[in-house]
Amino acid sequence: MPIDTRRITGPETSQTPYSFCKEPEKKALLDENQERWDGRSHDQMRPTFLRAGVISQAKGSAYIELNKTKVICAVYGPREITRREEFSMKGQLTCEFKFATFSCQLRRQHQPDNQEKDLSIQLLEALEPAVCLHKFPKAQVNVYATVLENDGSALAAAITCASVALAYAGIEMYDLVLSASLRLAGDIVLLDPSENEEFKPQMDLQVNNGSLTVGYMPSLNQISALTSSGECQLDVLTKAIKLCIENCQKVYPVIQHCLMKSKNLEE
Amino acid sequence: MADIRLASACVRTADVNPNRQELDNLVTPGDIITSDTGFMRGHGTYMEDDRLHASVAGVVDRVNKLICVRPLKTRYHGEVGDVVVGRIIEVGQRRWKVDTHSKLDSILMLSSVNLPGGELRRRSEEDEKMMRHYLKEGDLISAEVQSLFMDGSLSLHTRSLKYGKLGQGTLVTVSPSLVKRRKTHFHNLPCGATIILGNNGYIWIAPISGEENEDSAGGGYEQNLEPVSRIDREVICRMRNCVLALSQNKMMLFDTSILYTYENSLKFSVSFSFF
Amino acid sequence: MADVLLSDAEKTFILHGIQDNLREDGRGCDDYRHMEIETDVVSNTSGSARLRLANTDVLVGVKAELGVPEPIKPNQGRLEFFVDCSANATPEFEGRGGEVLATEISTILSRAYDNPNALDLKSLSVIPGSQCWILYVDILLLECGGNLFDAASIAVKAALFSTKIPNVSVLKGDEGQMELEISDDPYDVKQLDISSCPCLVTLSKIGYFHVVDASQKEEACCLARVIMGITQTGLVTALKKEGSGSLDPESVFDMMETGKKVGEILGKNLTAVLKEEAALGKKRKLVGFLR
Amino acid sequence: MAKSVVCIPGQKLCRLSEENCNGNGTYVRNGYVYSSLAGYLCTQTVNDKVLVEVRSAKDQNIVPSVGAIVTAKITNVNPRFCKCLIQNVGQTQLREPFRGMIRKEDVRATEKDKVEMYNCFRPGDIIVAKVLSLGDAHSYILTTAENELGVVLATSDAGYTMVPISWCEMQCPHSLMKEQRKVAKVQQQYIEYADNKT
Repeated sequence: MPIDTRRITGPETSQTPYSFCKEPEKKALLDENQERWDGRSHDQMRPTFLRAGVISQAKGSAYIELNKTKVICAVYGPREITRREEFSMKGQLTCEFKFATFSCQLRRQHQPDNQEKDLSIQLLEALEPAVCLHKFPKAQVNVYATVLENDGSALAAAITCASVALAYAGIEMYDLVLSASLRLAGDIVLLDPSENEEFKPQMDLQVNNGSLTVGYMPSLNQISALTSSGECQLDVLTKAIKLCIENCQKVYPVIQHCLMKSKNLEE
Repeated sequence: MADIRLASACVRTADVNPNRQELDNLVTPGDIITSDTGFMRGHGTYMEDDRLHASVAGVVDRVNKLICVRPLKTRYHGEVGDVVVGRIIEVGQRRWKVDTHSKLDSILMLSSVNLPGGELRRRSEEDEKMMRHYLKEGDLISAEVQSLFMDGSLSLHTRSLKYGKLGQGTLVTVSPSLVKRRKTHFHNLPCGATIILGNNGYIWIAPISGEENEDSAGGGYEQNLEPVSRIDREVICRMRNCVLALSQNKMMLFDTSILYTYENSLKFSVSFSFF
Repeated sequence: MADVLLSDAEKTFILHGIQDNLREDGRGCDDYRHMEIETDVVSNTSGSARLRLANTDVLVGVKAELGVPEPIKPNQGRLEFFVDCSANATPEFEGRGGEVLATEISTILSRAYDNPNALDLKSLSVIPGSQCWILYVDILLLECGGNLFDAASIAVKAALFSTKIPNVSVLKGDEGQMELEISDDPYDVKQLDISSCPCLVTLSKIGYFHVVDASQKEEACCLARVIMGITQTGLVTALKKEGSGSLDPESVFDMMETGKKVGEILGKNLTAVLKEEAALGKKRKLVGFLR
Repeated sequence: MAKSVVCIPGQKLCRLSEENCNGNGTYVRNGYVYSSLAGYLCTQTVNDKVLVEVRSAKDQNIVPSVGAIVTAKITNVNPRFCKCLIQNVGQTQLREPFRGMIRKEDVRATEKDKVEMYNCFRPGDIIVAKVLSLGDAHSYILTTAENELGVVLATSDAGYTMVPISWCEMQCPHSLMKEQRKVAKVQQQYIEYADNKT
């Protein structure tokens, strides 16, 4: 979406009512039986719904739903690079990661904030290694990912969704990029964390408290995205990365199947 | 592995530099050099009210009646016949644009290079299409200044087998005023490395190539990408650091000064870095 | 970033050198270039530091200001990072030219510091819920000679070390409202404990090997790198893959191992040097920007 | 299209051997052929070798490549070169045009120095040209220096589609005015295409 600087964005000082709550409701990470609140086991993903080809005008598109985390993604191009750039025999990939203003508990601004800019770069760096950029010299492919509803693991969902959209658009790629994220909290490892399970820095002090997102190309066996926050020991983190990779491999056939099905539907 | 020091504990180069005698004839822009009208106005000076003023900060240089001010730090002023090292920055129509650290980009015409298959050959359209194949953006060349254009930009040529595309090695950039003008700027130093002291302050250090097979089919455009032996590499590293050390202390660069520095550096380990 | 152009042969030369564990300037793969550090270089700040890493030059100023804490963290102060890519470093940074790089550096820094152990933010609270210290950490890039991330993080840690925050006493006013009294005695200050502040270590994958502290030329040969925030005790506080390439899982683990090893040493050496400087006290000779 | 195997990017297709070679939509890594497209697997025999290809059912993501025949519309003519917008590459219509340029020396194969750009192309003409090089950051460089290449569709001052009368002239069927053009000796395949377009 183009940024309109003239747009009037409500009073600057408005605040969400949640910040006036007497005591912010603190929900423990797990319930009393050490189970996750939504009833999943620790290494269980949320049920995933994925479909390619949801936006007719775009060259390729995809929609992913992990319970309440919903991301839609569109791909345009290859088209001519309009900005003046230096001559390059390689194509260019651009990515925009956007949270819809209403997607999170707190309202977000139209203009991309630092987090969105950071996520855009991460999305780009996750996808770039997979796309055969040399196949479209002098041209660019644009990827737009919009989070409609955020209930945790939005980046991981966006990476998977965008790579499916790229494949569906017929952009040549070396491999799909699948992504998984997890939350570390002491000895507990939670796969595919939801919003209240995600790492937030103000939480209690303990070692190995953090979160991790990995983008993985299953056929090439390459990591294309890796990002963590929080404080962890090296070996714990190494194990966590391996777990994420395992999970990506587990989902691979499902994504494969989905893409094949949508390709067949096209006929 | 990770060497951190306090800034106050480091020896300043200014403290150890013994070369201070030149300070006497150091001028800043506007300084009056002389009010004697018998002198001729050279580079870096201007005439006002019958007095000769400096227009740049630098050292006054007098050759007979001609007074010039040699700037301390400057971009490269080309002169015909200079040996330069340059980097291709653009492939254009029948010409390459070359960065030679001068004020304007230099030009290398397609007609001023040796093409594969002999020196005297008409430049065909085929050659024009192959230009990026010969030299592309980022490639380094050694060349000679052929002529100066009206605007002061340089026209280069590589029409001799000693010039042309450079292979593996390392480039060091120093101030052009530190490179001493000599008869030859190509040296195969006895310690085991080739050095090209470009008049423009670009210094190329490379392993000594084994056999001279310049006139092979590639015409000097094919490059040897075989790994350089560790011994050669150490020599190159050390020489690079020596050149930088000389340049930091504002010492003139020529084959002897480099070789002396190199020999004196042998008592230290190579892994000492300035930049 | 201020990219340099290299020919294929130069790239090959650098690549093979790394295979031989002998880099262009004579370093091994796990070596940093020499660093010079000085703290308290700008008098108007609460704390400052300047770091030169070969020809990378970073100046960090920390200003402590009183502000309102974030609603979700009422009893904590906070850190705010801001990076300014000065056009002094390269004309490419003019205008908005350095914005992307600046955001990248500040994001990874805030992420590395974004955990409860990095800095005791609770000690920055003045009146829970209404007043706290906000530390504005401003990073100015004066010269870019490669490896800006690591350089910035080292300078930040040094600047935080030298930060002095005046002590504040809270008095009850006449009508029950709070009044703050800020000490103007330059010695009545509190300092921060930086022992668990992380340093960033960037590992650049070049060919089949990886190096720390890549020079500009080496950065031009590198397609993928891993940036890690490492504390002195070897804890990983941030991890990020960067660049347009992808990495083998095994090499990621190798890189993380090296990063941890180098990061621990880096942190320890830095602390030692900073303590040495603090011990000099008034005898310290100020170097400043003359060199 | 016959019911065939659907492939997705990164899928291993077969081992690369003496008997086969890989074509569009695939790449080779470690001696195996992988798919780089989401599409259908096609195999055909070319020169005693099995050509392995993956084709997408959708319109392909074509960008002009060196040697490709393109259809373009002239937008701007000056004495040294003319600018155009590339509308089609081969038979495929592009979603968005790419900028192209024909230099004076690439207009025709002979008597290059006598070329007058304005007597060869006018803005609005539809031409068939070949991509000479990828050019600079702005535009592709095209050539019409072949008999089959040049103007295929032009409108006269009176506003009618002109008919070619020689390799360098076209005539308006209404006003009978003759105008000079670098006319293409049109091949059947392009005529079909031009009819569809108008």
